[in-house]
Amino acid sequence: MKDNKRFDSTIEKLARTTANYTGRRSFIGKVGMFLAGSALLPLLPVDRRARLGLGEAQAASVNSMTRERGWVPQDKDPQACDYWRHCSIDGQICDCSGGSLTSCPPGSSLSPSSWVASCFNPGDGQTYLIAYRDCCGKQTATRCGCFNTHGELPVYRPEFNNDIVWCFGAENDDMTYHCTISPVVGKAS
Amino acid sequence: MKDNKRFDSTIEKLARTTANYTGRRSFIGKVGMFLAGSALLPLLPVDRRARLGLGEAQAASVNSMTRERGWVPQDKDPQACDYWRHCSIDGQICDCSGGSLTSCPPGSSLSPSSWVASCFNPGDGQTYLIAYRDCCGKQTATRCGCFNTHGELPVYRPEFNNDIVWCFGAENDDMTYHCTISPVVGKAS
Amino acid sequence: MITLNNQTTNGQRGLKTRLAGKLAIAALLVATQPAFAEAQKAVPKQLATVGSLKIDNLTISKAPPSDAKRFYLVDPGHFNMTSQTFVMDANNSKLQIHGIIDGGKLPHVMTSSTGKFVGIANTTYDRIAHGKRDDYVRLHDAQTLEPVADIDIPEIRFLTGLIERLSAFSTDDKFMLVQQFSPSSGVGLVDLEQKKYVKTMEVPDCYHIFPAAKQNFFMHCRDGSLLQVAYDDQGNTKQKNTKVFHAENEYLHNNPYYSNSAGRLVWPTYEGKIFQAKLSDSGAEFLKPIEIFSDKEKKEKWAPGGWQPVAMHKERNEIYLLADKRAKWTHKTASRYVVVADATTGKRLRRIDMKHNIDSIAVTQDKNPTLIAASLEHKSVYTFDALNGKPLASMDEMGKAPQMIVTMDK
Amino acid sequence: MITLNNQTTNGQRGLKTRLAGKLAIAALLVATQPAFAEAQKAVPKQLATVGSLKIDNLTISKAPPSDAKRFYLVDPGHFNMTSQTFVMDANNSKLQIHGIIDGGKLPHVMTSSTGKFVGIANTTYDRIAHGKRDDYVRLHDAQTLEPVADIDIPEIRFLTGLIERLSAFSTDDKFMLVQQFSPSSGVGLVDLEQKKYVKTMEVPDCYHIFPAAKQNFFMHCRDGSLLQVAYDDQGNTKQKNTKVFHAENEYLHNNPYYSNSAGRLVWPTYEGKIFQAKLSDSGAEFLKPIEIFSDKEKKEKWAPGGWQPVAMHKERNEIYLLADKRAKWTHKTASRYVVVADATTGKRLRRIDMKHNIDSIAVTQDKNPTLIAASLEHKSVYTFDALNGKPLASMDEMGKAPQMIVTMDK
Repeated sequence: MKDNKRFDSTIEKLARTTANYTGRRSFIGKVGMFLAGSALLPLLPVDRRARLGLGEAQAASVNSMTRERGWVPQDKDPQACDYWRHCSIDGQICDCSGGSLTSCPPGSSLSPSSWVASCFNPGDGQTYLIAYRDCCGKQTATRCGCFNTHGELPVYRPEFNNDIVWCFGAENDDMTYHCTISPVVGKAS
Repeated sequence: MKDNKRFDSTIEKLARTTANYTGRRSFIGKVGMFLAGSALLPLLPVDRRARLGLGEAQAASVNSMTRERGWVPQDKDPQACDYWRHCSIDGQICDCSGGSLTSCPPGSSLSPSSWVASCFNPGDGQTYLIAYRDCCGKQTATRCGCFNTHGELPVYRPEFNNDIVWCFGAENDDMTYHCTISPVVGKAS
Repeated sequence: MITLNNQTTNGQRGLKTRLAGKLAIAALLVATQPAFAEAQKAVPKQLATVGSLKIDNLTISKAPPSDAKRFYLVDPGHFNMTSQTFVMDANNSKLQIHGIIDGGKLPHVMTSSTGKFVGIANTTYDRIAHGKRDDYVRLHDAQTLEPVADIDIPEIRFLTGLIERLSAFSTDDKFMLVQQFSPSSGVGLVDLEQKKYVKTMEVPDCYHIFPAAKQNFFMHCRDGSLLQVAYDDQGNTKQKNTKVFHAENEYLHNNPYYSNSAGRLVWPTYEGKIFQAKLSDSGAEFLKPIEIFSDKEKKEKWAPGGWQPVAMHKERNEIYLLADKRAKWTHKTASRYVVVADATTGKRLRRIDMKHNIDSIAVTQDKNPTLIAASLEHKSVYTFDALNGKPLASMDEMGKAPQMIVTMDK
Repeated sequence: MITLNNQTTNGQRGLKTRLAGKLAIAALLVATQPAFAEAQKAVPKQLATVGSLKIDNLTISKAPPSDAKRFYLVDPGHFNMTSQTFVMDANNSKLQIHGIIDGGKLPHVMTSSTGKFVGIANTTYDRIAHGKRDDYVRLHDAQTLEPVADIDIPEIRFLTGLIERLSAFSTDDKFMLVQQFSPSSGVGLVDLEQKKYVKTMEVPDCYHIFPAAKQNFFMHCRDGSLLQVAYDDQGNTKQKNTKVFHAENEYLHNNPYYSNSAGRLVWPTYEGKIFQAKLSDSGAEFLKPIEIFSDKEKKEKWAPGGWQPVAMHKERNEIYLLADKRAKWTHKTASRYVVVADATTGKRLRRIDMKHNIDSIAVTQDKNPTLIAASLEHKSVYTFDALNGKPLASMDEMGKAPQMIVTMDK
C-alpha cells in the first residue's frame, strides 16, 4: 500500500481547492492525480455468482475495518465489507441485494453524483480511484452493512465524505439511501 | 394454576357467542365468568422505580414463553416479559418506554378497545382477567419486545387475538402500534 | 470512457486547463460534456469535479422473469411503520435475491397468477405513525420492480400481524379484495384493470378472503362456517353460509394454505388436526379432516407451531406442516421440523429436520419442489429439497422480522 | 369500577340479561353506560363486550419538567426512513426513559434554551422512500411530548449521517436555521414565533450552523475559515469570513461541541488537536489550540474516534474527548475511553475507562455532571460520574443505531 499515502495527499488537495470560492492554494500547483481510462481497468478475478453456489450467502458485514487494524483489504469476495473497492463505503453493498459492483438493484435509481476514495487493490498492487454511487429511492437495503472510512474526510470536504446521502440528481430527486456501488474510475499512478 | 384451564374454557365460549350473528350456542348457558370489582385488586408488590435504582435497566425480552416450557410467570418484575400480567401480550411493554402497567407513554394515545386473557398470578395463586390496551399513534417502542400467547385465540376470535393492532377508537384513529399496557379488570373465580 | 462534469467548476476561479505531463488525460476528461445534462441542476454546484464523475456502463439491474421458483419474503419489522419485501428465487438449488420492494405498515403481498406483477397493499401516515392515513395498493412489475399501478383505496385495511389472506387478488387478477374490520366487517373491492376502488361490500363477522372463480370468494366465520360471497362488477353480493365445519375448541391457525387456482384450502388446528376444502363458485366441498399426528406423537407433545405453519404441493398432493414437540399455548413459537403427509390419506411420508427455529414455511409448485423456511430468530431464509429434506442454501440479514413467504400458485 | 361497553351487543341476539348467582356482578357491569361514548363509532361492532371493557384509572404519562439532566438520544437507524428520539434523564444517578418522539429520515433534534420544548426537523416521502418529499419542523412539549407546532419548510434539508449542527435554534429560540446543500449552499430561516418559513439565505461553500446572539450565526468553510452571517427578520444577510484557523490536513471531526448560550466552539481534529473559539455577534475569538495527547501517547496511537467525540463542561472549563489507541483512518470507529483536559491549558485531568465501545458522548452542565455515552454496537446508553468516572447506570434496546446525544445547554 505504499502508493496510497501519496495519492491520498494529492487528491485531498484537489478537492479542497477546486470548489473553494476563497481558496488560498493554486489548483495547478497541487494536482498530482492521474486518472487512467476505463480501458486500463483490470478484469475482476471474482465471479460473485460462483460464491452463491456454495449454498450459504452469509453477509460478511463484520469484516469492516477495526480500530486496531484499520483497513486491511482482500480481493476475493466483493460482497464482504473488506473487499478492496469498499475502502470508504458507508452503508450497504448493493451486490448483496440484487445489484452488483456497478449496477443498482431493480427499482432503485442511480445517482450521478459521488464521493471518491483511492483504494489499494492487493490483487495487483495498484491503487485505484473509486467513485461510489448511491442507489436511491428505496429504503436502506438490509444486507451487508459496511462502514469503512479509509481516506474519508469531513463533511466540509464533501467529495470525500461518505456520510452524505449521495442522491443528488437521482431520478425524482429521491434523497433516500438504498445501497452503494463501487465502480472503478481509473488507476491512480 | 389449576383454575386457569377452566377459566380459559369459559371465557372462550363467551367470546365466540356474544358477537356471533349466527351463533349456535346460548350465551347464558355457557357463561361461568365472574368479574370482581377493582376494589378486590391486589396491591402489586413491585416498585418498578426501585428496580431502575439498581443501575442497569436491561430489558428482559428473552424471558418470554418457550416452546418447551410454555408460560411460566413470575410476579417480581413488571418489565420482564414473563411477568404474570403479560401472559398474552404481543408487542412491547409500555413500562419500559415511559409508560407503566396502566399508563401510556407521553404523546401516545390510549385505545378504548382491548383483547383479553386470563393470567395466573403466582404471587397470590389467583387468576385475573387482563384487558390489554394498546398505546397508539407512535412507532413501535424499541424496548421490551414480548411475545406471549397463553390462551391466545385465532383472529376469528378477535377479543382473544393479540395480532390485531388494537387501536380502534384511539385518538385520531391512528392505527399505529406503540406499546401495550396490561391492566387487571377483575378476578376470575 | 470517463468524463468529468465541468458544471461544478464555476465560482471565482473555475477549473484551469493548463495541465501538463501526467495530467493530460485528466485534461481530456474535463473537456468533455457534463455528466448528466438533465440532472445538472440538482448536483450541488459547490461539488468539485470529482463529485460528479461520469462513468459508463453503470446500470440498473433487472430481475429474471418470474417462474415457479420465484418467491417473496415479507419483513413487516413486527409492527413497523414501513416494511420490505425481498424478491427472491430458489433456482438451481441456490438462493438469489433480486431486489427489495418497499411497503407500508403490515403490508399484504399478493402474486398475480401469471407472475408478471406482484401487488402490495399499504398503509402510511403523513406524520410517521400519526396524522393523515393513506391506504393504497401498488402493483410492481416482477422484473423491474417498478410500480406499474398505484391505486388509492379508502382507509379500511385491517391491520394485524401479517395474515396472508386478509387481502387477495381474484383468481383472474382482475380484482383485489381487501378486508375491513372496523367499524364493521366488510370487503373492499378494487378493480385492478380500471385502477379504481369500487365499493366496500358488507359481510358478517367473518375473516380471511379465499377467492374462487367467477367472482366468488369465501371467508371463515366466527361460528366455524364458511361464507360464500358472489359479487358483480359493482360490488353487489350474494352471500350464503356453509355448514359449521369445525368445533369451537378446534382453533384454526391464522395462516392456512390456500391456492387461488385450485381452490384448495388446508387449515391446521393448534393441535394438528387438518381441515380441508375445495372451494369453487359452486360451493365448498369439505374433505375428510386429517389427524397429522399419531396418538403416540401427541403424547410426546407434537403439535404445529409457528407463524405460517402449513404448505401444500398440489400436484404431489402433499401437505407440509411446521411442527415440533411443544408445551400448550405455544402455537406461534418457532418449530424445527416439517412433517409431510399425503393430503388424502393423512399418511406420514417423511419428516424434515431444518436444524433451525423456523417460523414460516412454503413450498414451490414445480416438479422438484423447494421447501422455503424463514426464521425470525436468525433473520434468515433457508431452502431444502422438499423431497429428500437436504439443505440447499440460506441467506441472512433478511431485515428485522422476515415473517411471511409468498410463493407462486403455479 | 368496571363497565362493559354494551354497544357491541347488537346483532341477531344481543346480550341477554337473565343472569343468576355468580353472574350478578357481570350483569351490573353490562347495565352501565358504554365505555367511550365518543369512540363508539370506531370500535368494531362485531367485537364482543370483552373487547371494549371500560377500565378506570388508565392514563397517559407525563414526563417531569426538563432540567439539566434531561437529554435526548437520537436513533436515525443509520439511514432509515423513520427515526426515534428517546427522551431521557440522568437524575439521581439513574437512567430514566420518559418516552419516544418519532421523526423522519436523518432528523435534526434541537433543544430550546428554556428546555420547555424540543424541535425535530424531519424529511418524509409519501411513498415510503419515494414520491413526494415533505420537509417540516415539529416542536414538541418537553413534558407531554405532544407536537405544539408543525411548520412546513421547503424541501432543502441537507441529509447526512447525523451531524448535529446542520440545523439549529437561534440563541433566543425565535428562529430555526437549517442548512441547504443542493442545488447550492444556503441556510433556511424559519420564524418559530410566527410558525412560518422566511427564506433561504445564500451562503458560500460552508457547513454547520453555530448561532450567536443578535441574529448571527457562524459556519465553517471548506478553506478553513469561519463565515459570520448576520440576518434580519426578512433573511437579509451580512457575511464576512474570519481568518483560516486550521491547516488543510488538519481534518476536523464532523461533530464539534458548541454552546448556543456561551458561543463556545470546541473542535478536535482526527489526530487530537483541539481548536477552540468564542463566537459572538462581534466576531470570532480563536483560542490557542490544544494538543490533547502527548508525543508519547501519539506514538502509542492515541487519537479521538467515534461519531460525536467531544463534549465540554463550561463551568468547570473541561473538555471531554472520546479516544483510544487506533489505526490511521479509523476516526469514526468507537472508542473505549474519555480523556478530560483543562480547556485553557490542555492539561490532562483524568481518563475514564467506559469499558464498552462508545460512539458518542455528552456531558450535563450541572454541578455534578454526568457523562453520557452511547454505543451503536450495544444499542445502549451508559452514564458515568463525569468527575470520578464511576459507572452509574445503563439502558439497552435503544433502537437500531442510537448515535447522537443532545443535552441541555444550561
